[in-house]
Amino acid sequence: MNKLDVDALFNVLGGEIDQACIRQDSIQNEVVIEIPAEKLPEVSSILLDQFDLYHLSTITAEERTGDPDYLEVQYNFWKGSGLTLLIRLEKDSPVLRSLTGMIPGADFYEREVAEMFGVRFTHRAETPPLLLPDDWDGDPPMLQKEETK
Amino acid sequence: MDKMNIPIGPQHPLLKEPLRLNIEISGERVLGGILRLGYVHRGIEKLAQTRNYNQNVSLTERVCGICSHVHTTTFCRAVEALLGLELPERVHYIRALMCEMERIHSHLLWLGILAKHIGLEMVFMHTWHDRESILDVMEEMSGGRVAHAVNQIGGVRFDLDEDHGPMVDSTVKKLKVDYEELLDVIEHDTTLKARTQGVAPLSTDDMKRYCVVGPVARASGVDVDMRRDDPMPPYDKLDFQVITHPDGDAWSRTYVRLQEIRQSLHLCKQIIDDIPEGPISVRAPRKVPAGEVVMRSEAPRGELFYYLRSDGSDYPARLKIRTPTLPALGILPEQLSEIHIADIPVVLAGIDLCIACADR
Amino acid sequence: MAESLFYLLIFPGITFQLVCGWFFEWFDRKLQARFQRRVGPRWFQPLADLLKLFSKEDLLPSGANEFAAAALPLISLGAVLTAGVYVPIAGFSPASFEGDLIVIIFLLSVPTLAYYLAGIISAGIYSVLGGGRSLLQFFSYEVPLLIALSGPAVMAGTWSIREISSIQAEMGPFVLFQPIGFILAVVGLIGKLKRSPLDIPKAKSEVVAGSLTEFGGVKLAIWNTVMNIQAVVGIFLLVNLYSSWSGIVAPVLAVPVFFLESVLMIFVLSAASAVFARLRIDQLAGLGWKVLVPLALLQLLVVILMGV
Amino acid sequence: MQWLKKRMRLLLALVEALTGEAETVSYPKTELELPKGYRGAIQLDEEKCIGCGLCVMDCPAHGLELEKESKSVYKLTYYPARCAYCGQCERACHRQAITHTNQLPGSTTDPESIIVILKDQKEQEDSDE
Repeated sequence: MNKLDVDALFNVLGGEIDQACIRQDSIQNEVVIEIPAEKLPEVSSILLDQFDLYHLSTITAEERTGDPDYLEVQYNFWKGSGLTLLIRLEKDSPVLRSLTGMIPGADFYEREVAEMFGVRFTHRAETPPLLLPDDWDGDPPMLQKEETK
Repeated sequence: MDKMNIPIGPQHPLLKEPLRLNIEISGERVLGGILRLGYVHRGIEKLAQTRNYNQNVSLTERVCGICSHVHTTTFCRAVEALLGLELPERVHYIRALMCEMERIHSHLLWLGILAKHIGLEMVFMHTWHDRESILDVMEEMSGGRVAHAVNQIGGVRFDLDEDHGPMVDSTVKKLKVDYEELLDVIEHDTTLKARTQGVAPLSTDDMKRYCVVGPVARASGVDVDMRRDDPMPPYDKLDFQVITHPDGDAWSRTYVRLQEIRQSLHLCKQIIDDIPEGPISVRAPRKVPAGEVVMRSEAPRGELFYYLRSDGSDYPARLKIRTPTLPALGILPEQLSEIHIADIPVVLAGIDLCIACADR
Repeated sequence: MAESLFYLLIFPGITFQLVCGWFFEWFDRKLQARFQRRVGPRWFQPLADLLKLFSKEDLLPSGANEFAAAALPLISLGAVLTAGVYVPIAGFSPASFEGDLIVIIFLLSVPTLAYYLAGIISAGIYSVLGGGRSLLQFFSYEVPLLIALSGPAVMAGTWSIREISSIQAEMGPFVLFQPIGFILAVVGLIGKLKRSPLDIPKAKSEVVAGSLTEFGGVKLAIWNTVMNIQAVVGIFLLVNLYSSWSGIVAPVLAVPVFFLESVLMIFVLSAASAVFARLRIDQLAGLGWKVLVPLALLQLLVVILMGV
Repeated sequence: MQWLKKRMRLLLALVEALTGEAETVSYPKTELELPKGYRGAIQLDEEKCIGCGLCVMDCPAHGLELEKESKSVYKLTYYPARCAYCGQCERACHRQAITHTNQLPGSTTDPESIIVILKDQKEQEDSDE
C-alpha cells in the first residue's frame, strides 16, 4: 500500500487552486483541502489520475452555523491516510456536480447527502429515494428546523 | 420469454433484514435489479446529537447487531482523540481481543448464512454451533452476548481475570480444529463449489471504482486492510497476514473470510500471550473540547468510518457513520445481471448484507 | 366386498398410507435435527402440524382459480393413494396385475403435474416461477428414472411389481446386479419428491415456497400429505424392485426386513439432503442428460446382455 | 485415504453429529447457566443511593426517571421495558449503588406492571433521621 505523497499533491494542486485554501490538520487524522464547489471535478480527477487516490470513504455533509449559515460537504478520501476535500455551500440552494461518472461508488453517498441535506447533484441519473419513504414530503431530515435552532 | 419483475423483500425468506430488490427477470435469467434501503433507518446520526457522549457509546453499539464492538471502539477512539487522552496499553489489547473475536463470530455467521442459502442446512447449524463457543467466551468476559458494552470513553469496563486467558486459549484451540474441517468442506465439497465458483465475479478494477472495502474487496485482489495500513494500537505490534484472492467470485469471498478466521485466531492467541499489566481505564471529562476527528478502523466487513465534530459541549455536534456494507451494496446492480435466479442468494450472501448497518 | 373395502380403507389403503406418511415426515425431521445437533420434534408433531393447518384460514389471491386450487391437491391425493394400493408390502399385494409398475410410475407423476398447474393457477409470481421450475426438473429426472426402473422389469421379464419382487427369491436382490440403476432410481426419487438437494422448484431462498406459496390451510395440509405419501410409495416401490427379501428370509422376518429397508431408505434420503447443496436448474439439466441418462442406458444394456 | 476423507467431510460430520449429544437446552426444564458477569436485572442498594441523578443522565434508553423535590426528597423509578441492559447506569454511579445482577429479568405481557420504584425517599423518613 503506497501512502499518499501529500507534498507532491500540494505542489500539483497549488497551480490549480489558491494555496490559501489548503488547511492542513484542522481535522485530526486528515489532510484537509478546502476547495470551491466548481473545482471539485477537476481536483478529484487529479487525485484519481495522478495520485491513484481511488478510494472515496464517504461524503459527509453538515449544517454549520456562521454568518450566514452554510452547508459544509466533505469528501473523505483515503490512501494509507485520510484526505478530505472540504466544500462550503450556500444553505439556500446547494448544488454540486456529481462524481458518479468518475467514481461510481459515490452514488449511494451522494444520494444520502441529497436526501438528508437537500443538496442537489447535477450530471447524474435521476434516482428514486434510497433511504427516505417514497412519499416523503418534508424538509431534508438532517437539517435543523427553525424552531429548534 | 416475457420480462417479469420479482420483488425480493422487504419480507422474503432470503433476507434476514428488510431491504427491497426489484429484480427484472426473463425466464430464469436475471436482467437487472433496483435497490431500495431505508426500512430500518433509525436516524442514529440525528439521535446522536441529542445524547451525551456516554449515552452515545451505547447508541453506536446498536448500529449493528453483529459487529457492535468495533463501532463503540471507533467512537470511543474518536472521542478520546478529541480529548487527547493517553490510554493504558492494556485497554488497546482488550479492545483488539474483542475485535478479533467479533470478526471470528461474524465470519462464521456469514458462512452459515451462505450455506443455508444454497441448501446446506447442516453446515449452517454446525458453523453456528462453532460460533456459539466464541460468543460464550465473549459473554463470559463482558456480560453480554451481542451487545458487549465493553467500551467506555477512556478505557474498557471489564478486566481479564485469571480464568479468561485459559478460556480464550482453549476456545482458540477448539476453533482451530473446527476451522480445518470447514476449510476441507469449502475447498473440496463438490456441490458447494459448483454453486459458488464463478458466480458473478468482479475484477479488482470494479472494486476500486465502487470503493468497496473489506473481505469483499480483498476477494477481488484489493490488498487493503485498515489493521495494517492505518493501524490502531496494538495491531502495529502484532503479526498477521492480509488475505487476498484474485478471483472475485462468491467462492473466493468464502475462502478469504475463512482464512481471516485463522488470522484472527492467531491474533487472539498473540493478544492473550502479550497482554501487558496495567490499569484498564482513565478518567474522562464529560465535556469534549471543540474539534473534528475522522476515525477509521477495520470492522469484520471492512473499513468503518466515523467523523465526529464537537462544539465543546457534552453533546456531539455531528456524528457521521459510514458502515462497510453501504459501498458493498453499490456493487449489487453490477452483479445482478446476466445471472440465474438461483445465484441471487449467493450474490447477496457474498457481500455479507447488514442492512441495519447500511441504513443506520 | 368387505375384503376390498378393508384393502382400500385400512391396509394397504388410506389408513396405512397416512400412518406411514406421518412416520416418514417425523423420522425425516428427527434425522435432520440430529444431523444438525438438535433434538428434533416428538412423534406426534406431523399430526399436530396437520391439525393446525386444518384450523387455519384458507386464502387465495384474487385472480387465482378457486376450483382448480381445491381440485389439484385432491386429485394428487387420489393418485398417490391409488398408487399405494398397488405396491406390495412385504410380498402382500391384494390388487396386483401385469403392468402395474407402469401404472404406478404414471400415478406418481400426477402430483408433479398438479404441482405445476397449481403454480400457474394460483396467480403469484413465485408460484409461476416454481411451477415452471418443477416442469423443467421433471424433464431432467424422469427419463433416467424411467430407464432405471425398467432395469428390474427387463431382468425379471415382467411388468408386475409382485412378480419382480418374488422372482428375486430365486435370482437374489436386484440391487446386487444393478447398483448403478439403484442409485439412479434414488436420485430420480429425490427429484420426484422435490427434496433437497433437488428442491429447486420450492427453494426457499429463491422462490419462497414455489408453487405452494399462495396455498394455505386445508389445501396446504393436503399437499403436505400428498408429498409424504408420495415419498412412502416411492420408497416401498424401490424396496420391492431392488431389494426384496421376502422369499429369501423366513416368512416371519419378511415384514421386519421390509420395513427396516424402508427406514434405511429414509435415512439415505435424509443424509443426501444434508450433505449436498441445492443444484441450479441448469446444473440439474446437465447432470440429468449428460450423466444420468447415459448411465441409465448403460445399466439397461448390461441388464439386457446379462439376460442373453 | 486423506483425499477421500477431505471430500467426505460432511458425511463424517453427519455421523459425528448423529452419534453425539444434541446441543439443545430444554429451557425451562433445565437450568440456564448465566455467566457471573452477565448484565441482568437491575438492583439498587438503597443505603448508598443519594439521588444525584448521574445514572438518569447517562441512561441512553431513558429507563430511569428521577423526580426530585429537594436534595433529600426524591423518587427513582426504573422502567424494565425500556432498559437496554447496557450497564451504563452501573458505570455512571460513583457510589456503586446501582448494579446489574446476573439474574434474567422477569417478563410479562403488560409493560406497566413491571415498573419498579427503586427508591422513594420521602420527607417523613427524612425527618426521622
